[in-house]
Order: sequence, then C-alpha cells, then structure tokens
Amino acid sequence: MSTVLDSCTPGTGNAPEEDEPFLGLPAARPERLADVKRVLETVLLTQQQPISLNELRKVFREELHPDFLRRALDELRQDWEGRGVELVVVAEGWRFQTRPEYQVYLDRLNPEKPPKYSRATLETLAIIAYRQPVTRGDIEEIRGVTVSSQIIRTLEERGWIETVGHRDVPGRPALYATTKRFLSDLNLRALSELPPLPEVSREELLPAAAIDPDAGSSTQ
Amino acid sequence: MSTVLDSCTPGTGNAPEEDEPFLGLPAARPERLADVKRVLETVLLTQQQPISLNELRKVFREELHPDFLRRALDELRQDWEGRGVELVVVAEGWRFQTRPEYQVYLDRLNPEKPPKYSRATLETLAIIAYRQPVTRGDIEEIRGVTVSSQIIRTLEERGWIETVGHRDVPGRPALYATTKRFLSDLNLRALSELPPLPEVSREELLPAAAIDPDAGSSTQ
Amino acid sequence: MPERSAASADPVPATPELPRARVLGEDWTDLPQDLYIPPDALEVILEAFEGPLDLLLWLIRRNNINVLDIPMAELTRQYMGYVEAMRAHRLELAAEYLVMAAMLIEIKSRMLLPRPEKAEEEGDADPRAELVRRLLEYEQTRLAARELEVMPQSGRDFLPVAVWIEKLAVQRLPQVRAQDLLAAWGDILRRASMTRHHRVSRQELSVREHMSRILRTLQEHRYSPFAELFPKPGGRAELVVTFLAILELVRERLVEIVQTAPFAPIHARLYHVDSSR
Repeated sequence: MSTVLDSCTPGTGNAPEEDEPFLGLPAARPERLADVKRVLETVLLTQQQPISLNELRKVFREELHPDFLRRALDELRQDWEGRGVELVVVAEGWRFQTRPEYQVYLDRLNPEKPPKYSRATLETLAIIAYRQPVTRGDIEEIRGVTVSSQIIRTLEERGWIETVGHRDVPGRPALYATTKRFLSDLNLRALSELPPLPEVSREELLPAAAIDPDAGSSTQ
Repeated sequence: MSTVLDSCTPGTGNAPEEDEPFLGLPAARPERLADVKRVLETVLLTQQQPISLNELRKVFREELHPDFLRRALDELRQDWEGRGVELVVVAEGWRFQTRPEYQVYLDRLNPEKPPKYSRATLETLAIIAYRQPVTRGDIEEIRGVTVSSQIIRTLEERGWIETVGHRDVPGRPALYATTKRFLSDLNLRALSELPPLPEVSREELLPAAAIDPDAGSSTQ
Repeated sequence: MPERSAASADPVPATPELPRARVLGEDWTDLPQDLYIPPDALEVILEAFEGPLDLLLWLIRRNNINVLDIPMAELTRQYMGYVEAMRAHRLELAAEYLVMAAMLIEIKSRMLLPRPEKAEEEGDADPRAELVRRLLEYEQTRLAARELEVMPQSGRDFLPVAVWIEKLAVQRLPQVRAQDLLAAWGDILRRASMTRHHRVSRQELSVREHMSRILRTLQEHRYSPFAELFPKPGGRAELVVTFLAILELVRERLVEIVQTAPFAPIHARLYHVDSSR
C-alpha cells in the first residue's frame, strides 16, 4: 500500500539538500512539512489520551528529528487557532481537545444528568455545616453509621470543608469546619444564612437539651 | 457563559430577512454558516459513533432547518478534503474518520490490531448479512456444520448482529439480522451498498474447472 | 490488501505458521500432491476445513472434478477414507461429516440404479442436483465472507476520530443548595432515636462559625492575643458571639486561655500545644 509520505522516505525523493537535519525531510521544503503535519493531525485526532513526542516519533519510524516534529506541532497548533478544537500540550504530551466554550453544544448532544452527592455525603456536609467544628466521630455518632474516608475526601477536594484543628482526645481526631468557598458556592454570606433547623418542641426536649447547645452531640 | 452562537439565537440578532428558512440563521449570512460549521466540526470530532441529522439538530436546540444543516455538513465535508481525516455519512449518521492511507501511521502508534475473525465467524456473518433474517438452523444448513454459540456471541458483542424476532416453528428460534452499527463499521449507509453476492453459476464453474484445477480458489 | 485475502482464501493450511503434519515419520509443511493423506496428517489438516461442504469443495478442486459431473464412486471412496480417519482421531468433529457421507452414499446408490426415463424428464432425476445446489450455495457464502473480510473495517482499516472533550471542572460537580442541607438534616433527625434531639438556633450557628474561625486562626499561629480573636469592626452582637465561641472552645477543650502573670496579656492557644509538653 502506498502511504502519504512515501515520497519522503530516503532514496525515493530528490537528493538531500545541505544541512538537512533529518532523513529525507528537509525543513526547507514546505510541502514535506505539510505532509508531516497532516499525518500528525490525523494521528492526534484519533487519540483522546495525550501523545508524547517520543510516541509521535514512532509514527515516523523515528526518522524525524524531535525539533522538526516540535515545529510541525507548533504550526499545527496555530493552524487550529480560532476553531472549536485546539491542540494543547499537557504533561503527558500533545492532544486535541475541545474549547470550553463549546461545552454547551456538546452537553445538548449528550445531556448528562447532573451529578448528585450521595445521601451520606449530603448528611455529612449538613452535620459539618450546622455542628462545626466536628470530628468524624461526632458525625458518626449523629448519623449512626460510619463515615467513609471517601466522603470526607470528596468534600475536602471540593474545597467545602477543611481541618481547623484536632480534638485533644486519644487519636487526636481532625476537627472539620466548612470553608468560605462553601459559603460562596452556596450563595451564602455567613453560616447564619443557612436555613434554620426546625425547632423541636419543648415537650420533646430534655430539660438539659434546651439549655446546652451541644445536647445530643457526641462531644465528650 | 456566552456561547459561540449567542448572536444567532432568536431575538438577539438582527431582524430576520425575507424567506428566512430557519430561526435567526439566514443562509445569506456566510458568517453564521461558518459558526454553525465550526460547532458541527467540534461536536463531530468528539464523537466516535456517527451522529444522525436529528441528533445534530439537538445541538442547535432544533432551531436550524435540516436542509441548512445538511448544507453546512456538505461544506464541512468539502473543507476536509485532502486531509488525513474525512467526514463521511454512514448508516447511523455523520462521522469523522481517518482515511485508510493513514492507517500505516496509526498502526505504528498502536501495534495492537482488532481481533481477526475466523472463517467460521466471517461465513456466519456473510450468511446473516446477505440472507437476513435467518435462524441459526438456516446458517447451519448453508454451512453444513453446527454454528457455535461463541460465534453468535462474538458478532453480537461487536454490535454487528441482533435478534430481530423469532421464527414461528417449534423452539421459536431467534432470527438474526445485521445492525446499523455493522453498516457504519463497514463504511456503508445501507445493506444495498454491500458488494453483490458473488455469482457462482454452473455455467461459470463448468469450463473453469475443465481448464484450471484450482478454479475458484484464489491461491496457488 | 492482498495479504489479508490470501490468508483466508484457501482452506488448505499451506502456510508455514500452521502446525506441521507428521506423515509416515516425515515432516510435512504442505499437503502431499496426491490426494491420499495418511490419517496422522488428518488431524492437522482437517482443522482448516469449515465442514463437509468445505472439504468436498476442496476435494473436487484438487481432483480437477467438474462440479456438475461429480464422479460419485471415487469421491465417496476418498471421502469415506477421510471420515474414517477423522472418526478415529476427532470424534466430536465427525458427526457432520458422517451425515455428509451418508448423503454421498445415498446418491451413489441411487445412481447405480437404472433411471426411469419419465423421472428424467421431470427434472429431478439426477440425485446429485441437491448436492450441487448446496455446494454452489456454500461456495457463494465462502466468497462473500472473503469479500466482507477485505472491506474497510472500522478499527482495522480506519479509525473514528475521538477528540478529548475538555470539560470545565465545576460543571460536573454536584450542585448543593442550602435547602438540601436542611433536608439532609431532616433525614438524620428522622433516623435518629426519639431520645436524642439536635437543636441549633440561628445564634448558635454563628457561635459555631466563630469557633471554626478561631480554630483556623490558631491553627496558623498556634498562639494569639485574646483581643485579636475578636473581629476588628465587630458590633456588640458579634463580640458577644465571639466570646461565646471562645467559651465553647475552652469547654470542649479545644482552646486554652493562658495568662502568665496577673494583669499580663491574655493569650489563647490550641489546647494540645500545652498538653503535649
């Protein structure tokens, strides 16, 4: 099968020019560069994962100088400017990716159901928000079940809770509180703007609970 | 977030022109067409599976006339001519795919090849494709051997065949037919685009067998 | 792609990658030129056939037999030889071949009988007709399968494009409203035993907010002048709430208030700093 770059392989093209930095593909020949760019574009468009320069060299049987490849990639990136897809370099290599402005159209094609936090995560967040600062033990006491590390990590990674100290009990458990980011993400200026918890009728309350703000909490 | 086509949504653009076939996007405005093409290109480049015209209309909140979309897609296809990737229409819709000439480069990147099907699998597929809907019994009758469940499963898992009903005979055997995916994967829009079933006429075989001992066989 | 079609073109395993057949102590990498194949070699060779029709077609070709004029006697003799060998070695394969053998023998026996002229006129006189029909149909299938195989195939001869969709991180995160937290709290309460109640007033919430704030400050500095724990432009309510927060922190043994000498500046520090000494 004849390939696109057949004319570029050694021996079949014209005599190499002076200062030729790589096999059969003198930088001085714009049409060769165009061929390489076309191959790079094709290869990169089929891969969702970034491709490193080394891997891209394999596509050309490692016959191209990395500098030449880099130049071709840079030009390719410029060629794609102003379109809905852009060529970017990330840590692992090069990849085409959509520009965020086009997300709205992609979402219409595959309307994703908005992701939801599990009940456990929401309850944990509610406890931290209303009862902060609390330890994991406090949360477990209130919810009556163990709290997975994953839930705490999810909320920490979201930037909604953070460790503000450690309770001075064996194990020195972390004390969690909500962050400013949590307030701003929920459109609140202060925790006091959280909806008030329903008043529990006096009859239901133990006398101590009416006075002690921590009644029923797990703090020792 | 402002989107690329904000100016095209009804009410925000200029007054619609006469004979405007669709909301806010007069064909007479080349810049609008360019915007639509850029969105189409972006969406199609992200999807491995073909997208139907109906689905593409969703991308524009069904505000664009199918004829206009078709024109934009046709232009887009022309824009991509001469590159390593082409826009094609297959059974399931529109899809960007690499041109076969570039497969050699892609293979260098991913030396792994998709599974090569056995003759038994290919013959089963051929019988289903050309004589559908058929039961397993029909296939066995033509091939003269039992068809293993594995073969049927392999083709089903590839998404190339499916059960389309049951024949009303004892045991109610499943009737198999090929899927749209099968056509798309073979770059076809319809079953009628399959190569015609090879003619093996008595008249052809008779003189050939007399002259060439290997008539009908392709090797040796 | 000629190499692809060649691979599937012929049922005979003539390629060197196939296991070699051992025939009468000799290694065979190709089929013997004559048709007689000793049983030892059959095991290997038969795997290349897709069934009795395939084997028959091959025999017909090999022997340069006209499909329309199959010499039943010789063909049946050879075929039976194969089947016998097959039965000895690969019994599970043999059933279909035995059916075909029975069919061949039936045809052969019918051909030995004198044919009435009348039946010949009716068109169904030749007992080979059905076999020929099946052979032709199978040959057609075989060729169609080869054509299908060489057609451009997604994943093998071309790839669909797949550009990474760069999504904004925030867009994929679950949205939570303040009301959701209230609802979650309601769920907790409903599950909790009747003997336990949680009551958090609006004011208490601001106490708790200040508790977190003070802890956060002490986390950074470990040690803070008491006065600096209070917000600078704090109104009276704010000062009271902060004071309550400090008291609560002390009560929960999270914070410690220290004064090194009478009338010396009061400091606050994390409780554990002291206790660890």
